[in-house]
Amino acid sequence: MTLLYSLSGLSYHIQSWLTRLLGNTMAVLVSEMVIVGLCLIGFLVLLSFTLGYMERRVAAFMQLRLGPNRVGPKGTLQIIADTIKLLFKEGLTPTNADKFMFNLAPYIMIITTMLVTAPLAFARNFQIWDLNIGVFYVSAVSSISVIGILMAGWSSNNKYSLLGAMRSGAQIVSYELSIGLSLISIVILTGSLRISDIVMSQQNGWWIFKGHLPALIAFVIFIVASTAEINRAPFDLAEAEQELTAGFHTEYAGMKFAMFLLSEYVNLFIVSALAATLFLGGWMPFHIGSWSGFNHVMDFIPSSLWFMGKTFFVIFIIMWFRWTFPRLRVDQLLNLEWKYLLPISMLNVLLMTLVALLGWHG
Amino acid sequence: MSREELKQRLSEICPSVTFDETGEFLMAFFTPDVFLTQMKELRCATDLNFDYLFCMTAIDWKDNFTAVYHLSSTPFRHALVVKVKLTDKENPVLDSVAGIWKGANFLEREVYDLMGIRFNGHPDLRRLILEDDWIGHPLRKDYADENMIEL
Amino acid sequence: MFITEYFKTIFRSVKSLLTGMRLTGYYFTHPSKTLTQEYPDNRKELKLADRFRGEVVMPHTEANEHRCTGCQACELACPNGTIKIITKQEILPDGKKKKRLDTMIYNLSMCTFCNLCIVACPSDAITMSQDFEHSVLDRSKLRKILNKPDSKLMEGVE
Amino acid sequence: MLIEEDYITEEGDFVVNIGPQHPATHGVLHLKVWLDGETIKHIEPHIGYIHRSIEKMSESLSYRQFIYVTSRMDYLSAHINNQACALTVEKAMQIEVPQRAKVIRVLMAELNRLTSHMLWWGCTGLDLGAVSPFFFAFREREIINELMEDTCGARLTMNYMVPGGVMADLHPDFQRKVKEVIAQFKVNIHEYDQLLSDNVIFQERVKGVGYLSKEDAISFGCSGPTARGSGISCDIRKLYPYDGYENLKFDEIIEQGGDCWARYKVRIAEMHQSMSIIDQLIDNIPEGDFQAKTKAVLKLPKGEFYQRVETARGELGVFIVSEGGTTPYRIKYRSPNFSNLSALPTMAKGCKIGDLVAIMSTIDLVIPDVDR
Repeated sequence: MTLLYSLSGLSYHIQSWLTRLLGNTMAVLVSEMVIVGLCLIGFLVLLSFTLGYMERRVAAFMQLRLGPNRVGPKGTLQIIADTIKLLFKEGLTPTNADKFMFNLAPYIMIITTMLVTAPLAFARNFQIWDLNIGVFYVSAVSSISVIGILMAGWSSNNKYSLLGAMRSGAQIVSYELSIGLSLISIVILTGSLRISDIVMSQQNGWWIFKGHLPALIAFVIFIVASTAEINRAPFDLAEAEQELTAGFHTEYAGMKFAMFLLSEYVNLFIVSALAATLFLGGWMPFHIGSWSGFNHVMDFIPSSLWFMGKTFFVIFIIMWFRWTFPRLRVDQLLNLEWKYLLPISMLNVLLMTLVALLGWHG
Repeated sequence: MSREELKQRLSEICPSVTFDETGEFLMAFFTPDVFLTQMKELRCATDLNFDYLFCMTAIDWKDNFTAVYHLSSTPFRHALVVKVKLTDKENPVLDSVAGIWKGANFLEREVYDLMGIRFNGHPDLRRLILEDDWIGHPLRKDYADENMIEL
Repeated sequence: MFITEYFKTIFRSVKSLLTGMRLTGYYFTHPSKTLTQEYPDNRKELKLADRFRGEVVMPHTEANEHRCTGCQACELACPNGTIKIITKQEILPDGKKKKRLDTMIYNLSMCTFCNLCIVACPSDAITMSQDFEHSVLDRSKLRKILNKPDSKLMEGVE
Repeated sequence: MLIEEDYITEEGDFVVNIGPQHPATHGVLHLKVWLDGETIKHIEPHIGYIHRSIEKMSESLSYRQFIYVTSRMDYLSAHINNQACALTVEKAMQIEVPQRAKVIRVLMAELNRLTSHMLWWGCTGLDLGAVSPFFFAFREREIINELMEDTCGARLTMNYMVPGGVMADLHPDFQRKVKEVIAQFKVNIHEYDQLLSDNVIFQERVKGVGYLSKEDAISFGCSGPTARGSGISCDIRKLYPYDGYENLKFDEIIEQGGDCWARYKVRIAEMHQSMSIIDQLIDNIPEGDFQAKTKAVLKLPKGEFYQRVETARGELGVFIVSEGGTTPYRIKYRSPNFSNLSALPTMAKGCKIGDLVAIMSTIDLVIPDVDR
């Protein structure tokens, strides 16, 4: 069933049109890459605008406030105004900073986050690169972002930045483990690292329902650990405003700061999309057993909406964390990982293996 | 300890002490030379136990500086005001009590900063509130500054 | 036992975290509990307390009369030299010379709104107004002359 | 763990300047912090960035005028500061304050203490990284501030106390509004517990952090909730009652822990005590004058006068030396935060940077009060 508004159909049409127009395989490939790149950048910028607006409104409603409501209808253009402000600000570089490293760091951050978006399945048959080690690729590439943070912290020649970067290094390296283990527990069930396979395996039920208790535990651990991985409150020790003023990006201003901000929001989207893909069925609609009528209605909702809806649900939960909890201290942060999350997720992987071996995941 | 008992006890510690009973608290005038040992006695004697230095300041009189120590005792709840007159207006010096009450560290630095009384034996006698290169001590009555405005 | 204690800790912690999230979630789903006052929009409805100390004003009647005798009590009472009163000699119809108010200069930039001048005034010539929007583009505009031009002392006020 | 020798500072140490502009110092406090990794070896507070020489200024102000300046010291408990000054003048001149004025003063002081503790609670959450408590704290605080505006004419620096009573009578709506806000706060204070006190992350952050022993607290001259968290009985309202506190039923809150959690609990319990005091008084405001008859120009007799009150942060002492004239010869304000701040290096030794923020917020520093 190909619906008119399905994204896969659209991409197929564009490809066949390009092939007719150019003929040459190489030319088609290059022009497709350019189109995809531009669309992706546009999408991510639009996404971070949305998330920025959403974060402000969510925060405001949780804090008995209204949030931005002056610029544009319901304050939607506020974030654009802020972006314009950041664009026109002078991109200061401190005198004693390592200039090359200092200017390189935001690009590393943004490039790694953009790379991670490649294997995400945005809709049915709509993926930039469906490589066979998708999950592994995501966890491998996303760890590069810590290099950007360390680089920013070290090259700024600022003690706050250095402390923030060191904290962030310790934090990301440790929480990578729990993320990896909770990803593995789903991979055990699917038997494939390919994202499209993982989504397809959830056709008759999402893993969070089919995987019994271990999948639920893995989901919770994934959410907690990925909140830490992307340096968001309550794990935002790397920026920790009240302690380190702004942590690793204390010295950044203007567009370079905006890049850190952009990569933060894109990271938020990526981990939520991953959680939605692995546990909540990606673009798969919500089906209940043999209720065929209900299932048909659900099928009529386009797959991209399903994916976005699930992703934004997870994003909302992570925002909810941020606006409720106080921040952990650096040693408590590591305690939480090494004493609680890691042992539990190890045990959980064992349980999951048992579930897979016994074939309970149907 | 009642006021009479306090007076008697203080006379034992310091025979040269004089009293002034006009105020709310009993005021005892000590002399600067043996001041430190007497203050130690006030703090350490088990029946006096003045462990709480709640206010310390200095007054710039015409002919002297008077350091004022408000002491009280948390177990016994009696209070005492110790005063020391420093007749040297040019270069007033007094022994530091920062070793007896830890809070005196900051209080003495403040008094040094604003009144210009030097405290012997203070661990870290620097200006506390004003900049290190400030000239003069503002709370002195003869302090003048070109920025002062007369209302 | 260690293991039970371990899991109890986890349970308790998660429960306490969920309690907090329930509270913020409750307010998220009840936008009517928002407390924000949208200030420049609600300027019309905005009603300040009648004792609010905005700035010192001198009420004038329709006949351009005020109650200030120029006694300088407010000038003396003011702790920061905000008020300056300049007096003039006026010759009354019966030939007596009388001290009268010439200008009352009020420097808003120095005022701390302590209300001491109002309390000190023996003839209730000055009051505090409820106007609180004081920002101006030039500092010199904060220096105000309170008595209107050609205003007179009200009859019967001494 | 660091051993005692590690605390010795030397050349080449990692020194971080926290402040004078920093989100967590509640003003312009400058802390020079020697670090070993994240662990604090030594702290040196540098103060004076907003020293306005209130003591010197007061020497040239009359006894009616000098009261308003003290609102600018501890601006969160401005009423109580003003009350201390008024009480000193009354004590020196032996002015008999009418009963109604006393009750109004206590009411205002307790409302002021409530607002101060509310703001403290919000700031504690904010300092520890939870932003939402700040806005929850402002909900009732805003209503009380409006109530102050009704009666006193200003929200923060009220200048409502005058020697001999209060400046104006209560607003006709005052009683009703106070009852409403107290009833509302009694319900909403449970949200404070849900949001912060019971939160496991918050408890982990404050329990066992910033320990101040009883001996140290006394020796440093700490007062208020900071000292009461270390087990010292130092509530001036109980020990040296003023303005009719002796007739009221309330408990002095003392916790033995000495850590941030103990100080936190003291403040939360004090909010309940303040509410109970307000409950006792709000229906029993006696009729009568709100101000005693005083001369236009006040002249204090020659002598030295000391009056202490319990502000939201501790013991505020006003020490006036009078030569018999219309202005004080010397004024010394014994401010609670000054002594409490001097204990900060001891409390924070061996803690992490994150703990330093927690300690500063539970001492409830107000920097203008330190600098004066």
